[in-house]
Amino acid sequence: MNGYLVFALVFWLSAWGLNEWLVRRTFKDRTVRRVVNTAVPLIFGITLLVIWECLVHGFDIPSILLPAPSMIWARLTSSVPTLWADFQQTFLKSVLTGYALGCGLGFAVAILVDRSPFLQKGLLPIGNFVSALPMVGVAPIMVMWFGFDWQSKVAVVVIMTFFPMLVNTVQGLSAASHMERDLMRTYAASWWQTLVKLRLPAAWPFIFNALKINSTLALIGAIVAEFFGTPIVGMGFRISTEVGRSNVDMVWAEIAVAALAGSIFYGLVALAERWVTFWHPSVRGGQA
Amino acid sequence: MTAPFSVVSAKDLCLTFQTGDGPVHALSNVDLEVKKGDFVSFIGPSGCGKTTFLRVIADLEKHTSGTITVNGMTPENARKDRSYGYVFQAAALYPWRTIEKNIALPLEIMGFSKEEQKKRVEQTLELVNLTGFGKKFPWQLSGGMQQRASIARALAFDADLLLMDEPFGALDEIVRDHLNSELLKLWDRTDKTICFVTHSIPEAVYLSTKIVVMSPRPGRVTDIIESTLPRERPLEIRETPEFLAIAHRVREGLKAGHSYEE
Amino acid sequence: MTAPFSVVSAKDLCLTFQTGDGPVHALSNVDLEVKKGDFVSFIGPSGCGKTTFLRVIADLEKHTSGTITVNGMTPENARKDRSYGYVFQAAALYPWRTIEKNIALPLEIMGFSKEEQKKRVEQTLELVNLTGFGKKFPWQLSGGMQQRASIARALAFDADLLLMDEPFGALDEIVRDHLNSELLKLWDRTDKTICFVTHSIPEAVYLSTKIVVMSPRPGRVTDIIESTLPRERPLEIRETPEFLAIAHRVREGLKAGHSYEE
Amino acid sequence: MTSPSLLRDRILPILTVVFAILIVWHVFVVYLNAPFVRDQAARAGEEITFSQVVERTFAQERPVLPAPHQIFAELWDTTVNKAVTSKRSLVYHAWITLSTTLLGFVIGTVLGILLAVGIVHNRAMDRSLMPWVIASQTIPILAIAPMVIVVLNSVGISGILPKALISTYLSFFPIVVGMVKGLRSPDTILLDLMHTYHASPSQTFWKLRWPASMPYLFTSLKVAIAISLLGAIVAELPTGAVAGLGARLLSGSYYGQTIQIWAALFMAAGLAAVLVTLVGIAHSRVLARMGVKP
Amino acid sequence: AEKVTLQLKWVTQAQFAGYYVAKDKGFYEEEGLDVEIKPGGPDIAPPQVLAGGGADVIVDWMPSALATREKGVPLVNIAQPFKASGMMLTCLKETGITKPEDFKGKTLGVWFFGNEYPFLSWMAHLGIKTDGGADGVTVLKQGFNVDPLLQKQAACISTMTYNEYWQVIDAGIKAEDLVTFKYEDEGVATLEDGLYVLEDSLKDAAFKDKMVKFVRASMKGWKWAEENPDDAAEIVLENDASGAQTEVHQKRMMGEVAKLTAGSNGALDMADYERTVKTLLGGGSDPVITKEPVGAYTLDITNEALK
Ligand SMILES: Nc1ncnc2c1ncn2[C@@H]1O[C@H](COP(=O)(O)OP(=O)(O)OP(=O)(O)O)[C@@H](O)[C@H]1O
Ligand SMILES: Nc1ncnc2c1ncn2[C@@H]1O[C@H](COP(=O)(O)OP(=O)(O)OP(=O)(O)O)[C@@H](O)[C@H]1O
Ligand SMILES: Cc1ncc(C[n+]2csc(CCO)c2C)c(N)n1
Ligand SMILES: [Mg+2]
Ligand SMILES: [Mg+2]
Repeated sequence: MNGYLVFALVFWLSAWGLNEWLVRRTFKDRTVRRVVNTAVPLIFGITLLVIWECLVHGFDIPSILLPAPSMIWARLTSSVPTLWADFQQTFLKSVLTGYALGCGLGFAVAILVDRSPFLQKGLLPIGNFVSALPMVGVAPIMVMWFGFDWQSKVAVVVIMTFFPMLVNTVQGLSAASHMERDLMRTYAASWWQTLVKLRLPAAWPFIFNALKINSTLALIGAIVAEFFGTPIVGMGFRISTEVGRSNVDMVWAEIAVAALAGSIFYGLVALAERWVTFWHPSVRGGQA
Repeated sequence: MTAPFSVVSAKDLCLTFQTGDGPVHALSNVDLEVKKGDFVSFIGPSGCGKTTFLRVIADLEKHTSGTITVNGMTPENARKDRSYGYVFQAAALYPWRTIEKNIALPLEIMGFSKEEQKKRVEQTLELVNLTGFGKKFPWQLSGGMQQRASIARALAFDADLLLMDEPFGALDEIVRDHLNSELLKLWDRTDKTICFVTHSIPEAVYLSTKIVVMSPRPGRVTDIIESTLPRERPLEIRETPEFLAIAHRVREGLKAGHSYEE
Repeated sequence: MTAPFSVVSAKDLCLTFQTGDGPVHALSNVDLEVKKGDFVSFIGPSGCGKTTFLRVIADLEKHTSGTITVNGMTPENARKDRSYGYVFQAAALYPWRTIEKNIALPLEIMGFSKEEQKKRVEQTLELVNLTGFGKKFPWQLSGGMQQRASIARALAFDADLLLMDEPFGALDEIVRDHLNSELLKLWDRTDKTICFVTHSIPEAVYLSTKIVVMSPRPGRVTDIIESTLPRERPLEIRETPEFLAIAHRVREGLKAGHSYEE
Repeated sequence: MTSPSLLRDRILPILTVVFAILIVWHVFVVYLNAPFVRDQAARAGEEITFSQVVERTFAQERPVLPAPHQIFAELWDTTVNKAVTSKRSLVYHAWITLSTTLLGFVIGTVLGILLAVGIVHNRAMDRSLMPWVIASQTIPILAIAPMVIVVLNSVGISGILPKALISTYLSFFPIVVGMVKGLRSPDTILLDLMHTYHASPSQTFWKLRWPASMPYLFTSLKVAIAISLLGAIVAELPTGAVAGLGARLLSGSYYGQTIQIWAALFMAAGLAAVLVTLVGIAHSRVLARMGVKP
Repeated sequence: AEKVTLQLKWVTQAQFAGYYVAKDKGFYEEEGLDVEIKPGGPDIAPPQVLAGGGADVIVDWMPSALATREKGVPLVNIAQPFKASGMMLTCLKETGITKPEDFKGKTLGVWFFGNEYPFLSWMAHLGIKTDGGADGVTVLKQGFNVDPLLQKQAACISTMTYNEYWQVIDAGIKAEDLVTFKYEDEGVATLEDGLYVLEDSLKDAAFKDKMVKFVRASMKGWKWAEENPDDAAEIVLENDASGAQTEVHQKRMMGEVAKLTAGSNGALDMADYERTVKTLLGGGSDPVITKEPVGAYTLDITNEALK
C-alpha cells in the first residue's frame, strides 16, 4: 500500500518542480506562452487528482467517505443524462436567474442609496441587516412562498448575492478621486452623467469583485436551497439524495460538474473584468 | 457691448482650511475685480493660494468669509451655468478613456452632437499639437502630452471664462511659445475672460492685461498690475523696455512676498 | 579619484513601446556618455523620450536594443545597488503617509536608524523650504509643495546619482532660483552625478556641464553641448555672453528638432 | 450647513424605511395568510367577512408570514424572559453561533490574506492555485460538510473548531478575491518608486501594497463576516444541529414553528448588522488614521 | 467505563427516547458503558459517520441500511427496537383521494435521503410511475415540515404517526379533513429504527460484548420509556440542546412511539425482515436492492442480551 504513497509524493514533487520551472521561464512565442499558461494550473490539478487517487488507495479510505477520482469519473461518464438534467435545473434556471436578479438588485439598491442621502442612512443599515440571512432559515420560507420549483431557489440566490454586490458597489462608487470628481463638477454634470461617465467606470474593479464572489456564492446557494424542498431533479437534490443512499461517487460527480460550471462561470466573469477594467493597475500590471 | 461687465468680483475673501494640526489660512482678505475680456495672470510663490482662489471661483471650494460673484451670480450658479472651463494643475485624465474620448467628455455631458464632438476634438487636438494621439490612453502619453490633452479638454467646449492652473508648466519653451500665442489669438478672437496661474514672469507679462501678484501664508494679493501693453502682441514685444519694466515690477513684488532672502 | 569614470554609458539605445494602435518609437539610437561628477541636462520637446531615457537608466523600462551601463553595471544591478535617487515628473507621494513619512520612506527601506531618519527628514524639509509641513498629508499641500516634497524624498538618502525629471516645473522663479543654487551647492560639495530633465533653457545652461538636446518621435539626441562655464556659478553668470551663447545654441537645437514651424 | 443631529441624520431615515417596510409587511401578512384562513373557514362551514380574515391572519399559529408583532413577542420572550444560560434563550444560541462565526472569520481572514499574498507574489501560485481556490468554492459545502466533520472528528478535532472551519471555508474566498485585487491596485508609479529603492518584496508589501489595499480589504471583510455567519449557521446542521441559531432555524422549520424561525432569522440578521457595522466603524477609523481626504 | 458512540438518525426527540432514558437512568452505567449520543440532522448520513469511525453504532431504517450494504458498506442489524412502521401518507380529503389508485396525476411529498425507499417500493407495487407523467405521480422532495400540505403544494405528504401527523392537526386541520395511508396497512411496511454496526467490528469479541451490554441497556431504556411515557418525554426534553421542542409535542410523540416499540423486545423478527426484503426487492424496474442480502443481520447480540 505504501507504494501508492511514495508514488504520490514523487509525482507531487516533480510536478511542482516542473511548474516552478515553467512559470520562471519567459517564452518568446505567444502560442507557447498561452499553452504554458493553461498547462500550469492543469498540472497542478492533475497532481491533486493523482495525490487524491493514491491517498484513497494507499490509506484504504472507504468509498462512502471519499471515492477515488477514477470512480467518480466512471460515474460521471455513465450518468450524463441525469447530470445534464440536474445542471439545467440548477445552473441554467436557478443560478443564472438568481445571479442576474441578485446582482442587479444589489446594484440597483446601491445606486438608489447613492442617489439619496436619506435612503443611504435608512437603507444601508437595513442592507446590513439582510447581509447574512441564513439560507437554512430562508430556504424553507422561500419554498413556502414561491413553491418547490426553481423559483424558490432563485429567491435564495437573490438573497445571498444581494449583499456582496451592495457593499462592493457602494464602496466602488466612492473610488473616484477628488480631482476626477471636481472635473465633473466644473462641467455641472448631472448626477447621472457623473455616475455613468466617472463613478461607474471607477467602481468597476469593486463591482467585479462582487460579481466574482457571487458567481460561486450563487452556485452554493442554489444547491443548498435544494436541500429544503425541490422537485426530484437538480444538483442539490441529487447530492442530498445520493448521500442518503450512500452513492457517494454520484455526489462527487455532481460536485465535479458544479466545480467545472462554477469555474467556467468565474472565468467568464474574470475575462469580462479584464476587458472592462483594462485600465486598472491590477490589470495593466499584466494579471487580474 | 457696453461698459465691461464684471466676471469675477471678490471682496474681502477669506478661506481657512481646518487640518489636523491647526487651521491653514489659504486666502485672506482678497479683493479682486476681473472684467469681461480680461486676461488675468496669477503669480506667486508655491503654496500661496493661487489654486485655492481658482477653486473658489469654480465653486470647488467654499470660502470662509467675504463675498465673491462670478458672472454676477454665486459661484455655484455660475458653475451650474457652465460658465467656465477649468484646466487643473494635474492633468486629471480618466484612465479608461482614450485621449479623444477624454476631450469629448465635456462635449458629451453638455450634449453636443456626435459630428460636432468629432469636429471639436480634432480641432483642439490639432491646436495642442496632439494629432495622431487621439486613440492613445493617458498612461501611454508623456507628462507634457497629458497636460496638453487636459488643455484641449478645457478648450473644447468654448466657455467664456477659462480658469487655467499652470497649464504650460510641463512644456518646453517652443511648445509653450506656440501655445501662448495660440491662446492669445483665441482670446483676442473670442473675447474670452481668462484667469491664468503661472510661475513664469515673462509668460505672465506677455499674456496678461492684469497681473495679480500674491504672497504666501496667509495668501494675500500684494500687487495688481494693469498691463500697458497693447492688445496685439507679437513675440518680439518681449524685448521692449515696457515689457521689461512690467516684468521687473512683478519680480520685485514676488521677491517682497517671499519668506526667505537670497 | 583618477580619470572620471563613466556613470551612464548608452550605445545605440532603442526603445519601442507596443501599443494597441501600433508601435511607438520612444528612443532610437541614443548614444550618450555621462561621467562621474557631470551635471547633464536633458532638454527637448514634450514627448521626445526624456522621461523614457531616465526610466531606462533607472531600470524601470527595458530597452529594446543597444546597450546601456550604469556605474559600469547593468541598470538592474545598479538599481539593486541603490545607486540613484529618482524624482518623478509627477510627485508620486503616498497618500496615506504624511510628508515627513513620505520623505522617511526610502530611509526606512534602506535601514537608517530612527534618529538619522529624523535628522535627514528635517534637513531636507528645510532645504526645500517645507519646514512646518511635515505633519500634513499630501492632499493638504499645493502642487508645488508636493513637488518639493518629492525632491526632498529623493535627496534624503544621498545617492551618488540623481535622476530628476522636471523637478522644478511647478515652482515659481524665486523658489526655483533658490533650489537651483542649493542643488548646485550640493552637487559641488558632494561630487554627485546628476541627470536633469528641464524645459527651461536658462535653467539647463545655468546648471549643467553638459546639455543633451533631444528631438521627438523617434526620440533622438540631436546635440550634446559641453558647457564652457566655470564650475562656480553665481546667479549673475546668466547675463554673461558666454551663457547667452550656449543658451542660443540650445534654443536653435530645440527649434530644429521641432516638428512645427512658427 | 446645519450641525449634524443624531435624530435627524441617523434615526429618522431608519425609522422611515422601517416604517415603509412594516406597511408592506402587514399587507403581505394579510395577502399570504388569507388563503389558509379562508380554507379553514370553508372547512368549518363558516361564512367570514374580510375584517375577520384580516384579524385572523394576524394571529395564526402557523402563518405563512408571521405578523411583526408575533415575531417581536417571540423575540422578547426568548431573549428578555429567559435566562441567558437557558437553552430556550435566543441569546444563548446567538452566542454559540457568534463564537463560531468569529473564530471562522478570523481564521478565514488570515487564510484569505495569506493566499492573496502568495498569489500576488508568486507566479506559480497565481497560475496554479487561483483556479483551484475558485473550484473549491463551487463545491457545495453542505454536501461535504458531514464528511469533513467526520474526518476532523477522527483526527481528534471536535467542538467549535470543525464548525468554524466550515465557516472559514466560505469566508476566505471574498478575502482572497478582494485582496488579490487590492494588493495589485497601487499605481504603477508608486510601485516604480519602490523599485528604485530596490525595496524587498516584504517592504513593498508593508509600505505600499498593504496600505493601498485597505478599501478592498474592508469591503471584503464586510462580505466575509456576513458569509462567516452564514457558514457558522450552515455548519450547525452537519454537526447535529444541537445548539445555535442554525439549530433553532432547523428545529423551528422541522416542527413548523414559523414564528420561531422568524425570530431566529431576525436574531441572525441583527447579529450580521452589528458585525458589519463594526467592520464599517473599523474601516472609517483606519481611513481617518491614513489621512484620507474626507 | 467502555466508550460507545451512538449516532441517531435525526434530531433529539422522543423517537429516540429509549436511548436517552437508558443514559439518564444510568442503565448504560450499570453495564459499565459510557455512551455518547450524537443527534443527527437533515444531512447527516449515519452510515457515513459509521464508516468514518465517528460512531460505533447507528440508528437507521432497514431499507436504507440494506441499500447501503449493497453499495459496499457492510451494515449489520444487531437489534430492532421498533416493531411496527410509523410511516404514512397523509392527504387532504378535499383532493378527493380515497384509495391509493387516486394518487395518479397528483403531487406527493416524499422524504428522500434514503427514506424514499419504502415509498418507491410501494408505488412499484401499485404500478404507479413516479416520473411526473399524467398516469403517474409527481414527486416532490419534501422539506422537513408539513407546509406543503397546508399550502396545498402537494395533495399528500409523508408523515410519521408520531410526529408530522400531529403537526398537521396542530396547524388546525381536523382529523376528519384528512385521509391517511399507513404503510403498515398497505402491506408494504418496512422496518424502521434499528441498531446497525459494521460487519468487521463484530469479528472483535470485545466489541460484540460491548454491544450486548449496549443493546441490553437500551432495551431496558425503551421498556422504561413505554411504561413512563411522560417522564421519558421530559428526559428527551432535557437532552434537547436546541430548546425548541415543546412538552406537549414530545409527550404525544412518546405515546405514539410507544405503540411502535411495544411489540419488540429488541430481537429482529424474521418475518418482519423477510417482508421488508420482499418489499424492497419487488421494486419493479428499479428495485431498492437487487439481490437477497446475506449476513445483513445477526441475532447473536440480542440472543446474548436477552438471556
Ligand atoms: N485641502 C486642503 N487642506 C488643507 N490645506 C490645504 C488644502 N489645499 C491647500 N491647502 C493649503 O493651502 C495653501 C495654498 O494652497 P494652493 O494649492 O492654493 O497653493 P498654490 O498657490 O496653488 O501653490 P502651487 O504654486 O504650489 O500650486 C497651501 O499652504 C496648502 O498647504
Ligand atoms: N507606457 C507607454 N506606452 C506607450 N507609449 C508610451 C509609454 N510611455 C511613453 N510613451 C510614448 O513615448 C514617447 C516618449 O515619452 P516620454 O514620457 O519619454 O516623453 P518626455 O520626453 O518625457 O515628454 P514630456 O516632456 O512631455 O514629459 C511619447 O510619445 C509617449 O507617447
Ligand atoms: C431531509 C429529510 N427529511 C426528512 C427526514 C425524515 N426522517 C428522519 S427520522 C424521521 C422520523 C420522523 O421524525 C424522519 C421522518 C430525513 N431524514 N431527512
Ligand atoms: Mg497650485
Ligand atoms: Mg516626461
